[in-house]
Amino acid sequence: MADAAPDVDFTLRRAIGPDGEVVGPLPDVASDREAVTALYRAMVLTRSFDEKAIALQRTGRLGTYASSLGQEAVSVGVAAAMAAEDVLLPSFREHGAQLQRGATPVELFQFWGGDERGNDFKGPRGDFPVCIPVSSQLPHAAGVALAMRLDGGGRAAVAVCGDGGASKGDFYEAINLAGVWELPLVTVICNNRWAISTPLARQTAAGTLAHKALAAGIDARRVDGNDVLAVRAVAAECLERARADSRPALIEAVTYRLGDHTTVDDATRYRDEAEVKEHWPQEPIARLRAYLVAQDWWAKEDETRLLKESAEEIAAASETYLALDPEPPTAMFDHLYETLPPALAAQRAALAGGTGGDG
Amino acid sequence: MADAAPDVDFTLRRAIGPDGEVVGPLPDVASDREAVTALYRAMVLTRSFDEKAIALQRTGRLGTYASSLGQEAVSVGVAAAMAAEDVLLPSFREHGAQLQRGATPVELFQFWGGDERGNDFKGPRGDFPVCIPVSSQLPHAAGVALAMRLDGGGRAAVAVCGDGGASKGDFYEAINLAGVWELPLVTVICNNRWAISTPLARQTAAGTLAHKALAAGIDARRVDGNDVLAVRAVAAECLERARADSRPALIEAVTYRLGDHTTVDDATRYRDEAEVKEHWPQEPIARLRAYLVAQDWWAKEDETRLLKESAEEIAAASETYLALDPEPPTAMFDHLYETLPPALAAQRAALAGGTGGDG
Amino acid sequence: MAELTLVEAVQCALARAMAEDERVVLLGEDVADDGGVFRATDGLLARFGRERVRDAPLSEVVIAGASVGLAAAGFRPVAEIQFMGFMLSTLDQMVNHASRLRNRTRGRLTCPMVLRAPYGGGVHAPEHHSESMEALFAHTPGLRVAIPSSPSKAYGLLLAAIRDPDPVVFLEPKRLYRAYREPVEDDGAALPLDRCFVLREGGDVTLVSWGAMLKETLAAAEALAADGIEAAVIDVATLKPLDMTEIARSVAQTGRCVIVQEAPLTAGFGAEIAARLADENLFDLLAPIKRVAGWDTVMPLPRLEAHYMPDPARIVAAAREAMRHR
Amino acid sequence: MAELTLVEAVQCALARAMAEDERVVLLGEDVADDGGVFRATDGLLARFGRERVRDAPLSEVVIAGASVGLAAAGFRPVAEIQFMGFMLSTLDQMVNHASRLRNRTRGRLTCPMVLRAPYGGGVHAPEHHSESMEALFAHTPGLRVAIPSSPSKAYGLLLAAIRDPDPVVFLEPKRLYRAYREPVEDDGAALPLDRCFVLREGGDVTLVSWGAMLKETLAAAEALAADGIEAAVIDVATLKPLDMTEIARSVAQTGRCVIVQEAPLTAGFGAEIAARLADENLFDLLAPIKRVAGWDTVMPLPRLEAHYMPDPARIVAAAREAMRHR
Ligand SMILES: Cc1ncc(C[n+]2csc(CCOP(=O)(O)OP(=O)(O)O)c2C)c(N)n1
Ligand SMILES: Cc1ncc(C[n+]2csc(CCOP(=O)(O)OP(=O)(O)O)c2C)c(N)n1
Ligand SMILES: [Mg+2]
Ligand SMILES: [Mg+2]
Repeated sequence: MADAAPDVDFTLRRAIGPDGEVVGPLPDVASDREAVTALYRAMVLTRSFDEKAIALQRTGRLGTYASSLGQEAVSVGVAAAMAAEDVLLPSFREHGAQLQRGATPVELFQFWGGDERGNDFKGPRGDFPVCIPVSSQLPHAAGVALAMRLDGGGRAAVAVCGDGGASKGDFYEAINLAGVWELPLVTVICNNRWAISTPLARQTAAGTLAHKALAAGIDARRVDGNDVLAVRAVAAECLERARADSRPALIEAVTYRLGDHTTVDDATRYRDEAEVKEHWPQEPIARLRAYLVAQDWWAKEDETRLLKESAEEIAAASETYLALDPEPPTAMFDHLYETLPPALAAQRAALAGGTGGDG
Repeated sequence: MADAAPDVDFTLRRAIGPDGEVVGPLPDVASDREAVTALYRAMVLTRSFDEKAIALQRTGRLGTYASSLGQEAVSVGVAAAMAAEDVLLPSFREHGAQLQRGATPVELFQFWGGDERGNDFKGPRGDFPVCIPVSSQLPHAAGVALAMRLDGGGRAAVAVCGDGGASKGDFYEAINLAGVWELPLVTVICNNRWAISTPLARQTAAGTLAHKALAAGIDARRVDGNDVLAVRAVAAECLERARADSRPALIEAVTYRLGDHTTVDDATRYRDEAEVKEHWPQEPIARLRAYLVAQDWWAKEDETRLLKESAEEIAAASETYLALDPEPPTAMFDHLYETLPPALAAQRAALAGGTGGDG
Repeated sequence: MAELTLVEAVQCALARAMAEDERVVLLGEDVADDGGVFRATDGLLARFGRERVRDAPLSEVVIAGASVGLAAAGFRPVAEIQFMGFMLSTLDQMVNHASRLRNRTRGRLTCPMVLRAPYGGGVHAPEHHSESMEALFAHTPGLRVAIPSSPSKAYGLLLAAIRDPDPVVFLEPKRLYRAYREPVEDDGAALPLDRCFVLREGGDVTLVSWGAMLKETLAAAEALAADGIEAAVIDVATLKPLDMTEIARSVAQTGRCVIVQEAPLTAGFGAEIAARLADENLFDLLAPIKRVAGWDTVMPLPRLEAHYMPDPARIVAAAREAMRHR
Repeated sequence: MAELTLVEAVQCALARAMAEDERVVLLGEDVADDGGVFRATDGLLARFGRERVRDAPLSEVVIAGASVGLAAAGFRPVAEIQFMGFMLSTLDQMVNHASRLRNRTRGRLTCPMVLRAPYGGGVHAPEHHSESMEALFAHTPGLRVAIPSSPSKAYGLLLAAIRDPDPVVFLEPKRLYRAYREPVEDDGAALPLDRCFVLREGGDVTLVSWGAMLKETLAAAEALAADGIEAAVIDVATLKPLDMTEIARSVAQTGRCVIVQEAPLTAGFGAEIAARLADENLFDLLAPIKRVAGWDTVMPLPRLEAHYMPDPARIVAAAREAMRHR
């Protein structure tokens, strides 16, 4: 990079431990009751969403779904550090970030229910929708970051991929471009240790996933991905540099996938239950609750009320989702191009008319 | 990797300087007159080949050609460290390595003259031919290395790409695979500082290209690519580990492209002549000659004789090449599948008959 | 004789091939411990070990590319790509290398590899999981492209693909993976890789299809038969190289052809069959050649998927349309 | 009015588009200081600066993918891929993303990008530099595919492509880059992106082609005219979406059609045109539809290249064959 050597730090940043105890430097936000409870609420809402989504899928009312159980702190912490005018380019597991950025639970249900209208979310209009081909959103993120740079800077793009995603050429080409073009791009690897059935040890021999930043000459950080305070702080730090100095960064957030890969996966085929059990005490929600309680910011009633509110909000969203009218089949033609090419008019008409025949 | 952390060393290994002076630890081979003069001969032959190839292209008797002027030590040094049963997967600029491995100048002329038979070289039957899509041979190299591993080990695959090639996803995916599958693969980046008109500084922000090894967790070395003794030594070291311990490595050999990118390129459009001039004193042939002379191993007559012999060998090869009969056009059908599918028989017949018509 | 589903037939053929030739090596994402996301490789890790059943990092380029190298170096890799949408990344390796290695080296290096992937829709899968892009591979000289339409075809064609000395793209209709069982003899008998199969004879109209669409096409033929229209049904099976013999023979008899493909209409593989008929069999034709295909739209998410997929009703309508001409 | 070669017309259109819309940004390998390996972007760095004329690292995936992001974020990227063989790596981004972003988000995000590349043979280039793989893109819903056949078409179609609100794959026949000059008015006038062009009227046989093959086709038409056979010549120009109006009109008149493509025969784009005619215009046809195409072989290295390329003699022979039927 023009200005300076990359600033890499491979120590795992932590703020609070599994019991809410302070284990590292506390970011400013940690003393802001409002802010911390907001993070907590966001994680709880995410988990409620996840639970409902799985329930809907099990009863045939949602498609294949990728739960974020145990990883909520990555999604929520990163999104909390973002500004409204930043742009998020998520993988398929960052429901928490999408919700916090302003996509509604109804819209997300709609998408996972197999309706493209769910991606036309009213919230962050510049945010990208869920990306299914692993890491293929990272090149887009580099492009979005370039647009921000050309528009005069002050904003950043945030892309999230998984530990598996860090094996793809796209990942590497995107961060390399960000490095050499000095793009305001923060790439977050949500390292949940598994890519479907492939554990990290069979994914790469790299020292840590953050080391991959060295291939692109960009800043690198590692953070405990179950510690939302630390995630938020690290993301904020990187985002600030990206916005101010067009400095790209790679963040490895180390967490753990407590659930199956998706609703069509059965993790017991390849993963020891004992390993999962071992990771439960690390999970981010109980951890932050312990911190809240230790600060005397959170009483039993608060918890009861929040769980009820979250469940209700999600239940209501689910009802709304289930009551939505279907799109007309012709919608598949109507958003293909800005205006339907005359050559496709006959096909559209055939579909509309339900006449079989050609095409 | 199962056994140990990667062994990375980003210092530029050197043995002899521009005037043949000793500037670093001399490898054993440096005291072996036979071996050193063999390296010298190989580099001189490569340059003769290059000169003739360019002359043939200029007079319309060869296709677009990529000269290796100034980079001979990388090709020759790496090939010299290889065993016959190792496998080379070159880019399009490793003529020196191909020649030394046993492909004949006639075969190489034939390939560059646009005749596929040139790739059916009689020499190293397992070696891959020139690869045009940049770095796309690196995944093949990983596959070849896997085959060696499955066959019981003791051999290694060697892939060579350029500095530009180290930006491609293929590069990264291949070395990552080699790292995690512990494949006997030595990847050499022939860093000649330019990818057509793109200088290294616009290619990547990585500290050095050898740093890219960290993304894959494999061993890394940097070497002065104009110092054939150092290149040979570093390659030998990495190859030994690859053969013995199935340990992959990345070598960055730093050299300089003294010529145009290819015969259709005009480097003066984008590159300062002064920069080129500055690099001439570093070039590998004069350097090794100075070393030979300093050892009293090389007299003026030796030089005269060698230049004459090289030129004659290449001239004879050129004559042989020019006298070759063309392949019949139907050859394009005859090597497509092991046996021509019946469905293609009519097309082949039409081509053979010179009848136009369908297909 | 065991009754197998299509995916079990795939697994059975893989096991057989691995047992009879130790150079057969499997690689792909989640093919080992998980047995593949569709269980096509289930049990093979236990039987053949981790050296021969290899979980790859998440990189389709290197899965395809390493297979090229492995094949050139004397092995018989069978690589799995999880869904067809992720095969696009492999095109560089398949088109620029796998298909060309033999030709490029005039036979010195060859590429006996198989690239397997499930393809097609109808199972309410997420985006990129339901595509039918066989035409991209079928346009590529030097490749073979095979698509089974039943468990026994899957068994026989896959064995043929693995034993073939050249690269084969093997596309499995995931909609049929568990749709039904049929008796499949694990006798190691391969099916020919350069022939269409006549599934049903009929003198009125020729229905041509491949893969999952054969099920719809056979259903359409039943419906037509109920109306006294005798439809021949031809399973293309190997799209590349395409052998027109059976199709031409049938169309010479019927004078009518309906081609059924799941892929979007334009420039799909059905066009090739129609074009061949319009050249070589024009004067046999009594009726316009109809294609029943996916629309020229992006494969929709599950909610609209059913409106995208060609179904028996559309095939019947096209056949009836053809029957109007005598 | 300047007399321009095709590559100069490309350059002229790029300059015009950049001058009139500052959101137009160029990116690609060697597009800046070198002005592109074919000089299509020559002089643009000097005029528009390094922020808008960007040398990319050697990574086709990220060139295409960053263009998707740039386009979605409000810019109009025009990306160059150096040769068609290297476009294969871009298919994942073009098919899985560029073509779908609008549909996927129901119009919220769009992708007004252009992916330019030279295509085709006839210039004795190395392997992977001479391919014609337009069919791969033309099969993809949501894309437009345009191929100019002359300097003025290049100017007008490229302007249209850059201004189009959707992704366009723009393939330039490199064989014609410097083949000749013609007057091109730099008036900013775009050509329609959904219409074929009739280059020559004729009542006996309809010759349909695109790109570099038009030159061969026009030469064939001349040769046929000398023999009293009047050939209509149609330039498809925009392959996707394909407008059949002009082709159908002409074939209705002539009853004979010869389709000329440089790509390998099987599953090439010519098949689509033949298939459409065999459906919609069957009863107009007096003669089998002939396709003159590249063989179903790997594009050979230069020594055999001339034997691969369709030429006027083959086109004339096919037209004469069609004329045998009355
Ligand atoms: C390019 C590509 N290949 C394969 C898949 C199928 N697939 C979906 S998720 C997944 C694993 C992803 O692992 P990781 O990147 O760690 O993300 P995680 O699922 O753990 O969130 C795979 C292989 C895909 N979606 N895209
Ligand atoms: C995938 C791909 N993209 C583009 C090209 C065109 N091209 C040929 S050589 C080259 C530059 C290669 O640079 P580098 O890797 O440094 O190797 P060098 O030419 O310096 O030996 C380019 C862009 C190509 N051959 N392959
Ligand atoms: Mg993961
Ligand atoms: Mg270079």
